[in-house]
Amino acid sequence: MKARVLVRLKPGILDVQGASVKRALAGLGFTEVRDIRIGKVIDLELDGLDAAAARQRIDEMCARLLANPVIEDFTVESLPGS
Amino acid sequence: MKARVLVRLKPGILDVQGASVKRALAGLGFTEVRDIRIGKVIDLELDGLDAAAARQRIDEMCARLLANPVIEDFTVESLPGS
Amino acid sequence: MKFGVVVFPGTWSDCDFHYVISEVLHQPVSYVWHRETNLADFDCLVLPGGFSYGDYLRAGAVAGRSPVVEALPDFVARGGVVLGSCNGFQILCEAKLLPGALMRNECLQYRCQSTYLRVENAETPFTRALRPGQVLRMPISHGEGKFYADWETLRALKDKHQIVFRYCTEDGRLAKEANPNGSLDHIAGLVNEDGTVLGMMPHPERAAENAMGGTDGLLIFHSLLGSLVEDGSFLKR
Amino acid sequence: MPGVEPKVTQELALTHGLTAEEYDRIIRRIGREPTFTELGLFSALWSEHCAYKHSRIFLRGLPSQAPHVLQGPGENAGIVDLGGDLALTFKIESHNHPSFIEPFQGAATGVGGILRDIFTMGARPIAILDSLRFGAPEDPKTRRLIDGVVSGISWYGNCFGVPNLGGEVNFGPEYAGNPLVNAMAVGLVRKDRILRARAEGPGNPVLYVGAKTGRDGIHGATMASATFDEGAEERRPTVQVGDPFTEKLLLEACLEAMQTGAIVGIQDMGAAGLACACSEMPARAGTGMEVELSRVPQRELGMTPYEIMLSESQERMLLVAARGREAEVRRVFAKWELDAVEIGTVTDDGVLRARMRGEVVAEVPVTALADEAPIYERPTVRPDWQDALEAFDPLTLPDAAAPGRALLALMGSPTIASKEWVYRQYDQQVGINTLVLPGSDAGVLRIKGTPMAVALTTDCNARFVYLDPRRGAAMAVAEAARNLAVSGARPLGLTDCLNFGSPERPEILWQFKEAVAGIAEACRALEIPVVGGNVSFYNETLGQAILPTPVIGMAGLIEDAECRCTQWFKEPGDRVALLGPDAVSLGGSEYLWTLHRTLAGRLAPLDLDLERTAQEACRAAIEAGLVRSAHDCSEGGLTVAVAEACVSGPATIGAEIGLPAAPRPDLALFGEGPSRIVVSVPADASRALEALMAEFAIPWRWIGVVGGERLDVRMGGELAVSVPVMQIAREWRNGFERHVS
Ligand SMILES: Nc1ncnc2c1ncn2[C@@H]1O[C@H](COP(=O)(O)OP(=O)(O)O)[C@@H](O)[C@H]1O
Ligand SMILES: [Mg+2]
Repeated sequence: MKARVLVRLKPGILDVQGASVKRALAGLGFTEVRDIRIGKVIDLELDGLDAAAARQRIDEMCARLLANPVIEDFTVESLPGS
Repeated sequence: MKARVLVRLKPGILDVQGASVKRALAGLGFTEVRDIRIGKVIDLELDGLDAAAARQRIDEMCARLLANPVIEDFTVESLPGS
Repeated sequence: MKFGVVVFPGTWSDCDFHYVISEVLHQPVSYVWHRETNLADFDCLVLPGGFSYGDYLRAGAVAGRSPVVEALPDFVARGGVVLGSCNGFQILCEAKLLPGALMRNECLQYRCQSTYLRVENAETPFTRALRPGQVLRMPISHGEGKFYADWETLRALKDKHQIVFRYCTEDGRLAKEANPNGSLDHIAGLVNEDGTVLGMMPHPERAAENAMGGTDGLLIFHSLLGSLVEDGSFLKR
Repeated sequence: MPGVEPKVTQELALTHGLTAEEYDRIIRRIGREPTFTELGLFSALWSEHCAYKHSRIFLRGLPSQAPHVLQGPGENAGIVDLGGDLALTFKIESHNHPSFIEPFQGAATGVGGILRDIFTMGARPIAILDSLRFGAPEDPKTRRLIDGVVSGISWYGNCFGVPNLGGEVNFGPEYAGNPLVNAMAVGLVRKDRILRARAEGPGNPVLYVGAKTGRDGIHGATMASATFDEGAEERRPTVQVGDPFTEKLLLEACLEAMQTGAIVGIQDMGAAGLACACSEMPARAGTGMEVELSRVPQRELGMTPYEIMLSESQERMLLVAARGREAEVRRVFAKWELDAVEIGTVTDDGVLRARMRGEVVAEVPVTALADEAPIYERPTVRPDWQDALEAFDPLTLPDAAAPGRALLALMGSPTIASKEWVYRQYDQQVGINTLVLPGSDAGVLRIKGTPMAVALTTDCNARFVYLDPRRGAAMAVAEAARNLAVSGARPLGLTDCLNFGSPERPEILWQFKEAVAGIAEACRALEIPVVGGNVSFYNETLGQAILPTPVIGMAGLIEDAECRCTQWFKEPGDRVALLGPDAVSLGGSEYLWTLHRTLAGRLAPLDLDLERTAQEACRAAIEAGLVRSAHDCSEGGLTVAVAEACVSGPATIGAEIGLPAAPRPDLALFGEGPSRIVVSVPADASRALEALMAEFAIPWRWIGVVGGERLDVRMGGELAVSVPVMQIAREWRNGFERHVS
């Protein structure tokens, strides 16, 4: 079972990484970028769980370790073929 | 136009951070995690380009700045509703 | 020999290099703003340490595409030499002026500590005053200094003697515990094929006075200056 | 816009942390109900954090004057004269609450904030120090906190490019629900370039510079003035995020702009952001200020005047420029790619008038906000727990059966063990001025272009302060001064960070009052002015207050940088002497804690005259070139001090120590007391040292000799401790990491 977790800063929280990359892209001529936010993608492979059970475990992992609930949100996507 | 870029370490390159998170998860009882790899998700919003043109520009951004081809691969996903 | 110390937004060892070159070595030196593309005045450019543009994406990534860095290939082709230390090394790799990449330290923490370096190639303009196998002491200060290159690149680096410094123990042995960041093959510094561009993670400018705990870093500058004074050959190569 | 703002009622004022009386007082002062934005202003400026409501009355007792003090408390940071055209500015500040909520960002923004305090004075930051307190190290929660806090400090300081010269890390169960993160910053400034946070000159433009404003940290100041309870979770979204890169640009841009001479006054926007800067700057200058909030650069859409005023977004400054010279300032900021926007003007009517697209949303006398917060003299009561603490006699416990093993346990205890795990994550050398890195009693920085160096330290043994707030706090001052003295420095001034529980509890306020009195006594006796500081109250969770922790940050001058000293033994054959008195106690000692998990007892006496003379004697010996090492005895007492001198240098080296027989060996070996210093002296300098000590007439004696591969301590001829130094070194080097990771 494979899944993908996306961890992103909550809306409103300053994304210093995104802001600096936006500026850098503009400097390279990519002025069409209106907004850019950078987060983490966490690719997980789990042993022998069905999709629903895995989903629940992953939510727990996010809540306990993978995301920082003070400043981050997360979304979980199960991957096709898993 | 919105798009999502995923930047990940190339397969075969040791992901130290992923390994350390895997260990930490195991310590918390999440022993079912067989593998974990951590990369970046870059959410982009572009001004006034059609999907194909945007796609091309994003590929360029990745090649020029967003990913380092020595160690990273990238994939671009356009988002629904964009 | 006229030195230029490049200043990017977020650079911090620019002042330290400037101080060492002017106050310790008494050589002419000036700062070079990151937008500058006319480098005709200089013989040696220093890319200093720091966090250019915050290093928020990857260390050196943004600076690696800046105007001054894009002017470097020409500068080198005309006979200039480039010394990149710490962030400077990261920038040179990002700009493809040196092969490979610098990744997060294996310990996943920043490290500021003293290290020992073994001289692997004493034939470059930067190491002429040194002996092969000589051990130098120099501090490091970085979070992303683990050198990585794929297998073919590493083999080429070895074949062409591009590896200049390796982390080692005080008595010159290569050992895991002497490698502060998990660098591939203990690599601490390397040059381009021509030997005119040096990238190294350690800070020679922090090892340039006895009061700072040692002067091994000066040897790199003495190599540069000595080779110029003697015959200037590497500049005409 | 004001139309959609909530109606202000007493109830609403209460949820803003104001009391009913305070709310009435506001109405009386301005003659009407405040608008919502005005309520926000008052709640921030009248918060404990900004107004020092409960502490001010006590702080008046601190001596802050001396001929070399160029700026005492009241500005962003204090300034002392270094001689010539140079001055040193420094300040310590707490970021306890934010760091508990989000350790990484909380600690990082703590460093960012204190750095801004330094460069607003016109100074270039040259060092930071960090003083940390955590709960039990074995608790996984503590480990996560330490990791987050240390990496936050590391990230911000390293990226900004300022070396870390030292600090402290201590542990106690009392800090489990309320860790302490205090950061001190030090800067160097030319005397003729000092700037102050004053909005002088009606008609002068007011410029906003730096990062854009978002909804970060709204009500941080009020939060720092509340205890944690179950509601703490809900206050979470107020955490700010740091951007050290922008701060670095802000530093360079500010210093460059200041050089043009076009800047009249400047203040950073930290706690309570624009609200604070727009009222304190004119209040100090006797002027007023008018600002148009829609001009404030904003990161988010639809921000209200209230939010703009109270935002605690980082990396921003408010500055007043000389009319007609705005363009020069703007040019500099443009070069560094930073916003510099004129948002208002200095006025002469003493009023802060804030408009949103022309419409007035707040109109309040600046003095009402900045100077007229109520000052409370709340009741203080000596806590009933003091008697029991003092009554406990550690000597009723059995003596240490195996002092050697006790020594190893102490050397590996998280409080004493090497803090290299922490400071190797900090850049310690950027700027190439660091003559003594973290790892000795004080960090030492040279001042380029002069023969001088400055020594820096932070100290506080909170156990002592808990057992006897007055003497314990005086001892913290004495220890900081001693750490400078053993490094060869003469104290120039101190900055304090007074971390306590809730001042609304008479017992806590008693601790506070006593501690401040103790600091004042010590400062007077040692002639050290207090040039700035910070009070952090409400450090409690669910009624459990932290140990009273008045952290002392101190800076000292070494006139000739060559005359500096480090704590470790250097040469076999050197003789070892103990300067200072014999009087020690196991009360509050690390020994009592590590071996018996007990915190109680009485402290050793503190004789401030003797303290002063012992420090002078030590400094004189260093200046005369008689000593090769000098180390202050603190936690763990004499034996630990000697053991540290054996293992903390580049090479480990043993020692043979001989002490008189003692009825309680553990007391003599591990008892703690002030004014004690271990020095090592080349054999051929022993006569000269003897003569010098006779001149100062302090108690002292030879206690042994450096050398060998063991640390042997004999008492009355009997071998009490005999341990291979390598084993001591191992315990000491690995102790911290073993506990925290
Ligand atoms: N948080 C920290 N950051 C930087 N340096 C630290 C920190 N904690 C301790 N140190 C350094 O470790 C050494 C030992 O600290 P400590 O035992 O508190 O010393 P002392 O008892 O002399 O005050 C000192 O040099 C101190 O500055
Ligand atoms: Mg000490």
